[in-house]
Amino acid sequence: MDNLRQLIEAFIFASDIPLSLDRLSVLSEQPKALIKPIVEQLQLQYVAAERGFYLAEVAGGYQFRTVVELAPWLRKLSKDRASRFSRAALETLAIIAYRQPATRSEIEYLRGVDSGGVMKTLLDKNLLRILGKKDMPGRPLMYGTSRQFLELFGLRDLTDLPTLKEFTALDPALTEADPLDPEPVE
Amino acid sequence: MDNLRQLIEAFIFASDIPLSLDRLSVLSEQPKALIKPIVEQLQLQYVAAERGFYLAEVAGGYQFRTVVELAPWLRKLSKDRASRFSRAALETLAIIAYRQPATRSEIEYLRGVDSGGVMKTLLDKNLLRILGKKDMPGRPLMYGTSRQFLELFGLRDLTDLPTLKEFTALDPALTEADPLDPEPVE
Amino acid sequence: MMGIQIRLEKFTGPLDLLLHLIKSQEMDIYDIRIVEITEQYLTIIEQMQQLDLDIAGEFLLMAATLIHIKSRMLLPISDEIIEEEEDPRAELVKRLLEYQRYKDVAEFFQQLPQLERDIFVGQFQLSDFIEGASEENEVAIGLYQLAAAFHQLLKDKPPETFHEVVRESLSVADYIDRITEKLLNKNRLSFREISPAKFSRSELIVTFIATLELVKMHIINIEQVNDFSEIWLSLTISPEQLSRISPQKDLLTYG
Repeated sequence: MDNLRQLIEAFIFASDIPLSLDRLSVLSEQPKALIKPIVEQLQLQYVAAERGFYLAEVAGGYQFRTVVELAPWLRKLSKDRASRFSRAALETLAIIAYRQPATRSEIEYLRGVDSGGVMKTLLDKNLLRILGKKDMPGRPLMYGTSRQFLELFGLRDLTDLPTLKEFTALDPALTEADPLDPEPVE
Repeated sequence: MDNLRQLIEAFIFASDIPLSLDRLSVLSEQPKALIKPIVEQLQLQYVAAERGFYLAEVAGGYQFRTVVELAPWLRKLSKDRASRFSRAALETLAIIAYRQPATRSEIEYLRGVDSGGVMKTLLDKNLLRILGKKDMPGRPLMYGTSRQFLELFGLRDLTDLPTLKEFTALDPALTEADPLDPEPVE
Repeated sequence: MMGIQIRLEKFTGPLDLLLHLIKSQEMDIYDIRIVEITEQYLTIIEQMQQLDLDIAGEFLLMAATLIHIKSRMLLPISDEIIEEEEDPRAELVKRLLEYQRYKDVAEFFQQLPQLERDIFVGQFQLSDFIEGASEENEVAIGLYQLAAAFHQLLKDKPPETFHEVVRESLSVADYIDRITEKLLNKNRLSFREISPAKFSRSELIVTFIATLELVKMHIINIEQVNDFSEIWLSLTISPEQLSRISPQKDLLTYG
């Protein structure tokens, strides 16, 4: 049992992406029912021992991550401080995160500007993915967010995001994402 | 003191190279004399607690590494990742997806390197299938993508593949560089 | 002038600028003073004479929208159509509200702890420590990566006459002769050297096939240090052996 704990820990540590319970079960050749309590116990242990990193649940899996309080110190390690996102990029991510699947023209209608360049950057960074083609004239590509998007912001899944409602201080009537009637003004 | 322990631990964890005592001293803005016992204590702790990884002293620095005995298990991590491909496999799959039916020499012409090994791997993974022999001298085999390929990428059929036109539309700078607009072949 | 000093780069688009104006003038977003806001908007646009054209186009489009709304607001409202007649500002208000919402989400994202900015994962590389785990750099792939890979390949070498790869007029055997002849004089040649830029695509292909045949016949070695780097050809046999081997060429299936 203790050996399994050690193995699970090593798998999570050595993987470059978060590992799900399913994946851990396959890798360790043990039933999920056995693995789940071990993972939960590990999570508690790291927090309780105030280690420099903790076992985070992110993007449908588990991954060791440094504790957020140390951010100002750890930033000294990273060479390129330019890994910040432009407002245009964050706006585009915001729209796609909440409206996925979203087409480029929907995004551009909402933002009021051409977004091809920003979208390409986000696609290159694997934060977006193509979900297929929309069943409408012209069959435009549909975009959604990726696993890396969840990893970037430390989200377990998309339901971890606050609802749009929580952002609508201006108009309580606008609770849900409205369907977009007009096709973009071009 | 405990916070410094946490910080040292996080630095070592998040660094891509082993960190020396000197470096840790600079990063944490604390004297080496204070850091050394902490590092030594960490080393003991990880071993004593039989964790999945330990604090190794290597190349004049410190680095977390998985415990040696688990190597046979950990090797499994790098296998069977359906959605992860080498660059070579991705390129080969891309050419075949868009150019099918494609012969090996066509693929190698576009890639500029021998692709036999990669093609074999893709065939083994059932992502490719042989479509027949081409009516030309030598009667080379023609390759296409399989049903599993469609499933892997969530495509209903090959017309769901993004056309190059849609693709280049994301990046206006690229459009002129590419006079081709090959629609995917069915 | 109204003393508004605004740099357009600060704004991600016309909606962003408009929202800023509405807020700075303390207007009610549901009751925008359209004449005033249009005037201010146009003043700012005029100040930007040297804008990036693409961006300018979008800002100008919004200017046109504002002017249009303004003119509709000034028209006398006829009694018959008053029922269907919407407030000319309605569509704009809806877009502004909608945009405001995503602007807030963007700000929320900005505040969230971000990977590699605030939070870091371990940098352990399995393949560095465990034999047998080493693999080529793998890429996570999806449809975009697939299309991008194909696009990149085409960009590197656009293949027009792809399907008629080997023309009858070009004999692989001839090219094998040419390559070996060149290699007799120089021990090591790059693929680039045996396929000059003036070569047509078909010639390139035949040269390439000839090279592969030579490898198959164990006459030459090819090596390449990295993907996409130079391919080097070198003779593996002596010139004397070469003359004895040449009849093998007849076995080639190519013309």
